[in-house]
Amino acid sequence: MMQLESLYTEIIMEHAARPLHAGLREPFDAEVRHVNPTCGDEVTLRVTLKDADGEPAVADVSYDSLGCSISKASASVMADLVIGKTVSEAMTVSEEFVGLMHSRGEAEPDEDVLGDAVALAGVSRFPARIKCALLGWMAWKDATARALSEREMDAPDADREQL
Amino acid sequence: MMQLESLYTEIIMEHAARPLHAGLREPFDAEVRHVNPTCGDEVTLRVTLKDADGEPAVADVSYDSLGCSISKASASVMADLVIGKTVSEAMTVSEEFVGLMHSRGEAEPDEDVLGDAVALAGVSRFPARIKCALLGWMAWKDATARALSEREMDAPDADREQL
Amino acid sequence: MTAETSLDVARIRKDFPILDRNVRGERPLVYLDSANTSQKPRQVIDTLTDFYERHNANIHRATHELGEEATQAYEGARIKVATFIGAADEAEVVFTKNVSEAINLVAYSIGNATAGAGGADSGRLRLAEGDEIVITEMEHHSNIVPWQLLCERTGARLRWFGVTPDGRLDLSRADELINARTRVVALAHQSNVLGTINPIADIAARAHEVGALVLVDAAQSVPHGLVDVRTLGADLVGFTGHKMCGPTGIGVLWARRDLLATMPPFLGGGEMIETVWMERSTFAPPPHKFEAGTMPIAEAVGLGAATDYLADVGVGAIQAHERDLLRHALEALAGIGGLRILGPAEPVQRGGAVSFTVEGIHPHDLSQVLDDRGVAVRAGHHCAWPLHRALGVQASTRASFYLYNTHAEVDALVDGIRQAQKFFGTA
Amino acid sequence: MTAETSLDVARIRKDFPILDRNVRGERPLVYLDSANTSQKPRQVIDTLTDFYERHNANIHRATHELGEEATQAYEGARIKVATFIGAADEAEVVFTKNVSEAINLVAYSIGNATAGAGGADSGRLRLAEGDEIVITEMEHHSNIVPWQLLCERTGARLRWFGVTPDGRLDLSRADELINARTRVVALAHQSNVLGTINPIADIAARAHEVGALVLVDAAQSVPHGLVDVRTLGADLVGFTGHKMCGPTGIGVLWARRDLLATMPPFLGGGEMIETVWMERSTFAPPPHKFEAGTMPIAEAVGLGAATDYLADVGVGAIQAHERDLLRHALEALAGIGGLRILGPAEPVQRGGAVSFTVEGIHPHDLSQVLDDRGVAVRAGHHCAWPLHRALGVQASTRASFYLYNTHAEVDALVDGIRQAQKFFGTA
Ligand SMILES: Cc1ncc(COP(=O)(O)O)c(C=O)c1O
Ligand SMILES: Cc1ncc(COP(=O)(O)O)c(C=O)c1O
Repeated sequence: MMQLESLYTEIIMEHAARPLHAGLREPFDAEVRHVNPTCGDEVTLRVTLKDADGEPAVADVSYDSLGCSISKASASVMADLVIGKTVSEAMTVSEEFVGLMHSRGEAEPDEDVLGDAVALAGVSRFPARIKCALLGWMAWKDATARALSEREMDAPDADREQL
Repeated sequence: MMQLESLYTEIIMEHAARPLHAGLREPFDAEVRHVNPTCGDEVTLRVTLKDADGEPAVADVSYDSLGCSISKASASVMADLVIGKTVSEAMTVSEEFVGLMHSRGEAEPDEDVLGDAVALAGVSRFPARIKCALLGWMAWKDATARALSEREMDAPDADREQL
Repeated sequence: MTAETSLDVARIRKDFPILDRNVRGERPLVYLDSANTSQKPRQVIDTLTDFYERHNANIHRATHELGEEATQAYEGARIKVATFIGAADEAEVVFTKNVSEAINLVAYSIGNATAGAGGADSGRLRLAEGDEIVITEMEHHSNIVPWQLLCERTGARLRWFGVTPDGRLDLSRADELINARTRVVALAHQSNVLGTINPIADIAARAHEVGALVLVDAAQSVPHGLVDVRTLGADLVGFTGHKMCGPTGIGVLWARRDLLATMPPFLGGGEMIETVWMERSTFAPPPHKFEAGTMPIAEAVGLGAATDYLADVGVGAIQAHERDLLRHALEALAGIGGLRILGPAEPVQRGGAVSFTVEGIHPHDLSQVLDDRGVAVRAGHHCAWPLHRALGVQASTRASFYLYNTHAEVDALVDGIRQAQKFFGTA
Repeated sequence: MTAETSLDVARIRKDFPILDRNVRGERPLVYLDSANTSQKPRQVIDTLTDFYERHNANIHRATHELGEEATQAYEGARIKVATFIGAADEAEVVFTKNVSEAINLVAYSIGNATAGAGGADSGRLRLAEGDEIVITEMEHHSNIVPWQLLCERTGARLRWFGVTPDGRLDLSRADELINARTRVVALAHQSNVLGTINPIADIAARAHEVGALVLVDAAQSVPHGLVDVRTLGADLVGFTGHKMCGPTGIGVLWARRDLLATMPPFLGGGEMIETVWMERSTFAPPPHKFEAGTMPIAEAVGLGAATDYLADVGVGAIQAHERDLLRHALEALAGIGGLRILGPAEPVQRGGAVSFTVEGIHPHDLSQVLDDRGVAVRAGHHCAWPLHRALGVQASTRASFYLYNTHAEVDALVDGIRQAQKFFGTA
């Protein structure tokens, strides 16, 4: 059972049992629904952005997730990591996590950047499960991109005002 | 060259060089055009039937054939065999010939029935060439069937007259 | 047990090299995923090797000896497959790349007839506004999506049979569903999720009453020797080589010759033609009309070797063995708390695929624990998403049996499930 | 000769088990029919065996170790193929069963867009009354018939480039032929009959000027390492595994990702979906959107082994060797009385397929004599009937060369032709 325990670490089991920031909250800037076509797992996810010294930052991530322990735990870890960060910081974390997932168990994950997400490192040795671990993250990325483009459209266009 | 000479027998080479009954003649009861889709070989063939003691018989077979030695020789042999026979006799010969072609070199062809066509026996050991050898025969069968059905339509319907 | 001894499973297992493998390091492979794809006996693998090492050539085109040999091997395979399913004539067997293509072939041929192809002969296939195509809620996506696409293209309406809570077709509205507007009824012979065997003859009788064509997706029944096309009742039958000990890349569409003759072509290209001009082409008679380009030659030959293999072992013995495994599995699984079997819980009118859910454990997590113990099953919706929705489950775990499986392997599955319950703290 | 030594053909021949065979009893095989289908090196055959004996499972669906291995082998093959043709991204590589299917895929996808599939994204692909599709008279039937069928379904008009007497495309009317109504230009990179290499970049430039898509049938050029999709100029490129040392049953469609994204699906079924409801479905992103059902998995893996093999030998060395063989063949054949070479007589902008007629001897008879001597060539119209009509010949004999052929084999061909002339008394 060595391999199994490297996948289902205690931290994962804990997040899966009691996912952080779960549930769908209002108000929100963007909502998306992503599915995993192989198993039908799905996540509905909302993002609320705020302004942090002129930079967009993550005010809240709320979600409703139907899936396996890996996908649930990953969404929980993700939400906890990105909330409070600027969008650009959070995107960096997200890229780091995607890189970890595709590392085939060879990466040395950086706990300073990834926090609890390092507990998901074992997933990278099970290619069929990578999609589970990425489901929430991809949804967050998609929702954030939408929220950002909404903001851009709403925001007064600085360039144009100068004309 | 043993195999080759069992295929290109002297009789075949002679028929291919000087095909009997070749050319398209008038009048005719039916004309068909058959092609061999692999090589583009084609034969245009006409059949004229006559009445022989109340039975349909082959008055003439004329044809124009574009093809290899085997298909040319086979058409020549066929025309020479069926002309003058009743349609039902000729069909028997034709079935015998088709059987010989599919015999994979194992049949003992009956020269009394097949005449010069026994010289084509070697073709049955070369599956890719069977279509060449059958091209003229299939055209004849098709044309004859058409000629027969025309006759039936033209003929006074005996049954109906009795009513 | 009788069946196990009558089949000599130990000897059969020796024919399948992969069954000697260990997975996840030390674990002997327990392969319970044959409804997904079957393993291949040495006889089939050797046939492929022999073809490529000694007889490889293109077919129907070449006048050389290799070409003759390859053509005879390919057309010989067609005869073997025809015999295996009881076809009257090998010209009724069209090779495709898988059953999905076979079903799409039919749907596109109908679509092409609707667009005017095939002339008067294809009139019967032409769809008109208001025409209906009937499928079922238990279909594999491969027998759903092609019909959705056809309906989208032609304006025909897609309708479907529902399923009962115990996983049978709900036939209560059959006479309304299959009516004068119905042109095609397409359904699975055996559900890949539930194992349910559908009453094809009855449904076909009703469909034929109203003049509809019946297509049967036999992907899960031909591998078990359950199909004789003379008695099945279907007009068109599709199946797939890789689920019946054959190679990947080969499938079959069977249909009566007169029906194939009226169907307009699907894929255009080399070998399906009679004559080609730049302006237009005429087409070969079936089956070649539907076999465009260089076919999966070695794969067809391999499928012929697979039908030889299954016939040599004996489909009766295979069926008895599978029934025995199924009975054992249904009994043993019923003893696990929190386990719900989807579909018929009795081994009656059902084959050897058993899907189930286990309370509190997601199928992906369950299959991961099983995999860790060497037990290979499938987790997810098994390409039957609407069926899962209808049964109110998001996903399931499926174990499926074939001639090479043993009671001990069923027991390993059961042990693994119990272990997973411990691991995830649900039991 | 230089090339022969630089390539070490003797060593290469050892990789191909079939080249040890005798045919017609005693004759060593002289295989000059590689443009029809190539022979397979042991490396490819072994890859297939290894896949079936150790890694066989269905892909993308299974959570077990075999499933992981099979998926990695299949997706790994996609990367290998992408690299071999210089694709920017392996998601641009769609697997099909052969190039005929690849071309039909494009034609049907355009037809489906025309019927309304794909929504606004697919608007660019939609054909309207009066739109034109341009092909050439030197196409293989697989690049003619799919377009005829598409035109029949949509009312678009098929037009074509003619060929000059020396077997090149007649480009004199190019600007009229490719005009504002042109939506697709589909043509061969290298003619399978004439060996002619067509000026794709020039034609593509003209086509792109008027907003047309360019599909290149690269069945005869990819096997010789002649295709880099970054520089070819085409929008879509099809080729086929069995002509490039790969197994039967596998082909490829390459297209830029954004183009694939706008193309509506062709075959519907498992694995090409995102979500399926009974009412409708949504589809996976490319390439999987075009890969319905269980794919030719082992075959794709085998094709990956074939591109590895060709890359290891070195496409530059292969090309040099083939050029050398071609030069030798053209010279030697030119010395035979009554022999007419179809297509370019100089080894310039042409590959190693040489078709010819011999006065007074039908190609079937000629190839039969050659076969009797162990020399395997192709006789007929080589699935290019309109081209033969255009050149005023009914059929021809074709010899085609690949990396494993030798000068001695070319000489055997030449001797065989002379022998045939004696046998039939024409020389
Ligand atoms: C130029 C060309 N296009 C298309 C094809 C068709 O290839 P396939 O039969 O593998 O689909 C061939 C070979 O047969 C060819 O030479
Ligand atoms: C019932 C059923 N239909 C269709 C299919 C599709 O088969 P393939 O993927 O070989 O086309 C499958 C298996 O995947 C199946 O189980």
